[in-house]
Amino acid sequence: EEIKMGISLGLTGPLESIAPNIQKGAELAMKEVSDSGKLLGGSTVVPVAADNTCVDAAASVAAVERLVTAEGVKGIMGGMCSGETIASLERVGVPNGVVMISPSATSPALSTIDDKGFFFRTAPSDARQGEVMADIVLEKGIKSVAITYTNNDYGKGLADSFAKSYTEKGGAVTISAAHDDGKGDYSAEVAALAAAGGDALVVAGYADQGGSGVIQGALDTGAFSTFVLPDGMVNQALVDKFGDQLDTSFGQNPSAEGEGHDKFVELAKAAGFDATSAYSGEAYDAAALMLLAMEAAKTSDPKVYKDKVMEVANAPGEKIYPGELAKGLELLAAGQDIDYVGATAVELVEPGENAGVYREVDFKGGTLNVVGYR
Amino acid sequence: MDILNALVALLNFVLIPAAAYGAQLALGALGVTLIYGILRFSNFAHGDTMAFGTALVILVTWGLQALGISLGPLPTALLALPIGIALCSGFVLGTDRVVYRFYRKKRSEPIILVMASVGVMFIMNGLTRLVIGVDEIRFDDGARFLVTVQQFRAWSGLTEGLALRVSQVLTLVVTALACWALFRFLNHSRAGKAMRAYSDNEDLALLSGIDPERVVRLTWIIATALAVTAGTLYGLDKSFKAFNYFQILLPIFAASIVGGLGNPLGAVAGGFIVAFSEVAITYPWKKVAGYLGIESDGLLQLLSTEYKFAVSFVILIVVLLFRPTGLFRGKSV
Amino acid sequence: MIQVHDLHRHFGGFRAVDGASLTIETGSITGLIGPNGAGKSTLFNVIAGVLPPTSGRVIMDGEDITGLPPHQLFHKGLLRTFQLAHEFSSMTVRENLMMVPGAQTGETLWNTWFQRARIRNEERALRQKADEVLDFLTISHVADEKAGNLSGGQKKLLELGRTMMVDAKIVFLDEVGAGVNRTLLGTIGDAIVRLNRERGYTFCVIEHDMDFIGRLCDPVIVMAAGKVLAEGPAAHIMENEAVIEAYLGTGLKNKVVETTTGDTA
Amino acid sequence: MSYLSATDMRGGYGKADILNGCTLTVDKGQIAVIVGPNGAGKSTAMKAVFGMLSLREGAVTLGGQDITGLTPQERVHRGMGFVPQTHNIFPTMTVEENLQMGAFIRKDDFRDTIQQVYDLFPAVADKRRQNAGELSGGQRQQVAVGRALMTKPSLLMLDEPTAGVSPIVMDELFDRIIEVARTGISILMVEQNARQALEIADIGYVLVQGANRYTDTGKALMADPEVRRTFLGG
Amino acid sequence: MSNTRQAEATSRWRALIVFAAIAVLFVLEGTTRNAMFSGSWNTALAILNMGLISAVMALGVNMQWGYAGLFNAGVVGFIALGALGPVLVATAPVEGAWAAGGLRVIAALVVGFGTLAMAAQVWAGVARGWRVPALIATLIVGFVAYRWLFDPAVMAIEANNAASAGNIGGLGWPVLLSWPVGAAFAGAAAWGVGKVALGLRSDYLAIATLGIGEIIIAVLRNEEWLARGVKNMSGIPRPVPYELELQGDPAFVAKAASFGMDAATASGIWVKLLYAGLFGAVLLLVILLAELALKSPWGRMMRAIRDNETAASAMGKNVTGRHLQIFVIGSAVIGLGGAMMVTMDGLLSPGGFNPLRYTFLIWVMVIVGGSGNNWGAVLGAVLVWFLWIKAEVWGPALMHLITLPLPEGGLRSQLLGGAPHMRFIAMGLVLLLVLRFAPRGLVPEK
Ligand SMILES: Nc1ncnc2c1ncn2[C@@H]1O[C@H](COP(=O)(O)OP(=O)(O)OP(=O)(O)O)[C@@H](O)[C@H]1O
Ligand SMILES: Nc1ncnc2c1ncn2[C@@H]1O[C@H](COP(=O)(O)OP(=O)(O)OP(=O)(O)O)[C@@H](O)[C@H]1O
Ligand SMILES: [Mg+2]
Ligand SMILES: [Mg+2]
Repeated sequence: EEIKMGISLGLTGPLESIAPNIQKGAELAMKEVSDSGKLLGGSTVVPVAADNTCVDAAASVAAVERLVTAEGVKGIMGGMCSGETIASLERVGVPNGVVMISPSATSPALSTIDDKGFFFRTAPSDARQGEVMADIVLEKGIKSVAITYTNNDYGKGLADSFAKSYTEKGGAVTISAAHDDGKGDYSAEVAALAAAGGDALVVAGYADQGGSGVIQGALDTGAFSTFVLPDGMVNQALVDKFGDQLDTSFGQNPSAEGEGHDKFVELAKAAGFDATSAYSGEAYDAAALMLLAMEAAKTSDPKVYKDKVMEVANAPGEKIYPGELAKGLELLAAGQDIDYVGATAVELVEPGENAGVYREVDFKGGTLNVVGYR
Repeated sequence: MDILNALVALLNFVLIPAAAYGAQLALGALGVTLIYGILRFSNFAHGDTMAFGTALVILVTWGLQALGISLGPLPTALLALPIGIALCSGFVLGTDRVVYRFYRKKRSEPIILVMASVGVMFIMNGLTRLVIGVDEIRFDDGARFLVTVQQFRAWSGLTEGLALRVSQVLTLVVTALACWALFRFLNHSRAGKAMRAYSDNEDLALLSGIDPERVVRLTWIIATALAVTAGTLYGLDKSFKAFNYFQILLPIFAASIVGGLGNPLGAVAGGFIVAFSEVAITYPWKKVAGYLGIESDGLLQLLSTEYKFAVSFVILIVVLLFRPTGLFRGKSV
Repeated sequence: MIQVHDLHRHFGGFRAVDGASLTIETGSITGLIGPNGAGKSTLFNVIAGVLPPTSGRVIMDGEDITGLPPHQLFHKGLLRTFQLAHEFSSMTVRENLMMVPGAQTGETLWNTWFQRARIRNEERALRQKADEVLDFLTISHVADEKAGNLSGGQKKLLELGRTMMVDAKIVFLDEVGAGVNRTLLGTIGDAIVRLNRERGYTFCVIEHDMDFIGRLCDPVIVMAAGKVLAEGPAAHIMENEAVIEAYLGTGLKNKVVETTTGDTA
Repeated sequence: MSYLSATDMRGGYGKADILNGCTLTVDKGQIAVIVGPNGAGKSTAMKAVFGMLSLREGAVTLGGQDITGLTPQERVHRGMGFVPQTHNIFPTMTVEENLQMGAFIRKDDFRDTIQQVYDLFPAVADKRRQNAGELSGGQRQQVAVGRALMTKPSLLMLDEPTAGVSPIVMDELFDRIIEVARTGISILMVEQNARQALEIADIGYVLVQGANRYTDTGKALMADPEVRRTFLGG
Repeated sequence: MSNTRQAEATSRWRALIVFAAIAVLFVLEGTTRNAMFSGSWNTALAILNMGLISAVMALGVNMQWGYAGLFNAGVVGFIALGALGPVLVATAPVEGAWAAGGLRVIAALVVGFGTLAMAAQVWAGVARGWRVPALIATLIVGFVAYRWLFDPAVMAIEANNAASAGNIGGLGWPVLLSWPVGAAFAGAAAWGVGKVALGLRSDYLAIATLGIGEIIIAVLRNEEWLARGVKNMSGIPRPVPYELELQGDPAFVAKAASFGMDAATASGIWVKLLYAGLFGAVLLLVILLAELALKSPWGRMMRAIRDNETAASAMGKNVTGRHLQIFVIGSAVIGLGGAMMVTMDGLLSPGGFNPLRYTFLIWVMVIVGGSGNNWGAVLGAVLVWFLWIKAEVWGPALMHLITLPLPEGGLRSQLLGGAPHMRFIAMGLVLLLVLRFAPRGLVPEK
């Protein structure tokens, strides 16, 4: 059987620069499975990508509609942004009974949506990360911070949850200012953040979007020298860009303890793309989960395999890391349980989203160093 | 009381960045205003001309760097700029030949030309991404700062620092030169007058022996040169990202309109108005007030930065209410 | 009918109308002449509400109308033509005329949905009226042409035609004659006289054709440099030394004499 | 062979023909005047002579050379100057710049000529730094004629140059036109101030419905009572 | 050398031909499966539905531009205001939100608008010298009072169940009722905007309205109490049944089977057809009213005003008044489109309201269709929307075609990697082609 799998991402639009690596992450998993020849007794997997523009609900619905009704995909790795994801899920995914696993949509609204069991996400919940980040910041002895967030549901949600938890634990937030992605000039934001002051600047944004623009401005004007960086920011591109200017900065991103992440980085390197780019690992996991669930359910029918997704993702069972999808398939074929860990320490909690293990990093000496997990 | 610190803080965070940003907008707006003034339509492809031209400049810069050629403390991109302008002008003249000329000959309404420029915008948009991708690219080499914060602090002994980047100074200087040159050209040179004549009354220009196609070509070349320069400076100062260049189109339009369409001085004034209203109105005065001896718990911020774009538009609207065709009495069709 | 008190209109430092005071009597056909740039059109524009005055007042039938917008003046019965034709260029010539009358039923949005029959009847009447005017102006063959495609003179005629579509109290004509064939201008002159006699329109006419002024107007007001230079019956005015020097010139005087003798012959 | 000869022109703006076999000729140093009712096609004929309207039939020659296929711009370079009936100035340029534009194709020093124009139209001279769009109707007309004079053409075409100008300026203008013609320049003009114009005309054309109705010397036309009554206002 | 051309006598036929051509495109999309078309009625209908909504928006823009020459570049703002209608009318009430500060917010808004009205009064009524100080005093007092009422109320509302609500909530009324409400929101805002900005001409008005659009969007994105801001508002009720309900209904399944369709496909198609019916009905009603008005003296008056305002006003037409009228009506129609759109999306996502998509694309629709002509605007809208969506497929397909003769290797894979960006190139090419062959629009104004 040739199984078509959909990939719905904002290949054009405001997040177009992170989309390609997400796509590659997902395709990597699909290729791995396909090449192994072990899925449902030798089925091949063909990725079909669609451009959902990330911001235009109607265009996204049309794109996903095409994937489902015309291409006949058996599952969709996507969507990318929350609004567009909600629309395409409610209007296409659920009515047609197709599984969608999003690597990056983080809106709390997706937790409560009536998805009939068709929607999952490997993205971590903003609420949890906010707490983790607050702990880390306080442990460093930083008692007052300024926050800047990318003005969308991800940034806003993360900033809110961080601010709430941080102030509850005794920290002080001097200002919480939004920045828009895709605008080159952040003088106003930097000026406001600098004027409000604080010992560090929390940047809840994307590394190759406004987030790095704000950091650049803050460094140039000497406004801040310590930055607290959550998942959207922690990646190699940022390090390449700022090097030892980030010496005192730190952050965290969801990642498996031990091998998972490193393995994925290796795989990606071999495939020729940057695995530390935002949500690339999540995409790999999303695709892998769907394919593994198919094997577990012994069918590519999404209405059936949807019930297996949680099962393959969580304990009990043997831990499966990136690059070991073949092994996972074998085990499943043999009727054994697996616990998919993947690139981002996948642990799905109800209603189907990643609980998230975070690794704490710093940037001493101009490199990205892992200092611990929590 | 610490007036010096207050002043330096303002300079560092408000005046210098806003001036540089304003100058970048102004350069862009000069191009828009020129096209509007002479070819009589709002060119939506201007932002993408900036992007496309800058992409070409970056490619040439890479080439030069590979050959080991540099400009010392100045960015190599300056050396690549003329080549980029030439290449981009070639392309833009091509679009004129293939797209706009048809409507010009037909005497289509300006709005049709605007729509055609939207079509061109889409195409250039895609081409830029094909040529250079969607990623963020930094291509500034040479010295980054004239004065860094640390140097300034050490020198002055103040708590507040002051940074001045090469790209900022470069932008201001180039904008001043471009504006002056354009103004002289339009008002005092034969070709410049021919351009204005053409924009005023095409038929009569023809009757006076002016070659309309030459005027059009010249306009495109100058506008492209301005666009590519603006784009390159913007890219040097921030970083190059294809997507950002469409976003900057709106403030550029705003700048050219508030100054008065078709008027180079207006474009420059407009650029600074937009930039300063974005940066200054959302500025929290807490720190400055602190230096001046007024302690405050609140941020003393008039409006949060989320509304910076909105604020700059409110100011534009107020300006237009009192000066319906812009500060410098622009054209209106 | 119209009284203008010490009216000023300045452009920057330039005083286009510089303290003009004049009266247009009800029922008269008043001529307004003066050298190019004397401020005649500017005066018209101020009276008709197109330009706000710098200072001064305009009284119409005892009511202060200074600064009222043009559309309100229209409804008070004040009509005007433009020196440079202001046709509605993408509408047909007939439509240019039919749009003129005010208070048409079909101009209210609501009525366009629920009063179709009434509108149809009104339209029929309007159309007839427009065709009569076109006939009179000898341009009925271009009734369905876009007004923008008319010849220079035809546009002028259309300007005039619009004032004939409604009952006006006072009509300001700004050089209707420029570019109009003289034979036709004669007919137009007749029509003005007839409207004036039969329907009691008051006219104020700017014109550089002295035959036309001489034949129609009494009194004639001469403007120069934004002020009223002289006023009186046409024949008087044409003898006035100052007027001859500023406006008529000596060369013309002979010609006027010559052609008037030709006329009587 | 006349200096300008436009023979048997037919053509229009797309649909029906406006010109139905109209012929216009002017000799060197002659003044030719076209009169006729509104909409007769006078302006259209002028445009056709100037190449702004493609002819279906007919030919235009200048100085013996066929110029039927030339663009207006090329005709300017051949020495033709034209003042259109409307839209004949550059409104946002100053009066002085308007005149300079008239001399656009001239390579020599034209300051003298500008001075001559100012002498001719003193009212306009006062306004030389003002934008032409802010002038009164008559002043614009003077600028328009001035612009054409700047070209120093060998054939000057004027479409109602005196529309809206005061009598004193009109006289000056006609005087000047005679003067210009005496220097060997041919003049082709449309006039509604027909009696004054025909008085100075070497040749007069009465155009009706795009065709020549009467062609004669100016004086002869003036003397024809039929022409006077129907076309010249009695 | 004329710039006004005679209308083609064939324009009625033209409209029919264009209509037929677009219909053929949709049929192909529904039935044929190849590199160009998807062969799924579900996609075809999905495109059609949004096309119909776009058509309503385009009609609104056409009223403003085509009838009156008003350059409204703030379309996105009015769409967003219309979209607020369903959120505030039809969504379920949020428990505790009203108690937290509902009345206080309303009081604050009343004070806010009252201040503006008062300021206008002051400006008009107070003698020259005192004008500015009096105005400033009024504004300051009003602003302080407004913030005093507003801030605590908003804090309270946003704190109320912040993660999944935090907004004021709706009334829970039927969603169809919210469409006119959305239109009214947009119209009311347009009245205010028009009062202030309609004195501006052409491009100056454009930039002013562009700014106003941005301001409205900024408010919607940042005022969480209103509609959750960038956190998005989902769960807007539908006027048509849910697909899953239909799939669970044996009668429907049986009926679908009798057409030889599986239940999922059939339910999708049926729901979309119902939507299409609703949207089509609204569209036809708007067109009917618009056509009646346009073919009356009212339309003639509007054209006169568009042609030459000075002359129209000298002919007794109240130019300002008419501009305001058409600006309000046009904006209301745009708002109606916005309300319909969020009803179909089931979602209000202010982050997605960007001017390229919701202002300029609508403009492209109007101009490509033929401004001034209602049918033109509608056909333009449906066609451009179709292309906008299909460019997603055609662009990459074009790229594959282009790279076919290239040898395997770096350049080819680089080009193929950029294939998604061909979406824009394809869109641009098609737009330019349409404009080339119909330079005055598909169905030009007569
Ligand atoms: N907008 C303007 N700005 C500056 N000056 C102006 C403006 N409009 C008119 N003027 C000047 O005002 C003076 C009077 O102009 P106006 O049009 O009233 O003259 P007029 O008497 O009608 O002349 P004509 O007989 O030539 O029509 C002129 O000198 C003109 O240059
Ligand atoms: N651009 C055009 N398109 C279509 N028809 C036109 C155009 N210009 C002029 N016409 C028509 O051609 C005819 C002749 O116009 P033309 O301008 O040549 O007249 P004219 O003799 O110059 O009249 P006038 O003395 O009024 O200036 C008129 O009936 C006019 O309606
Ligand atoms: Mg005048
Ligand atoms: Mg003419």
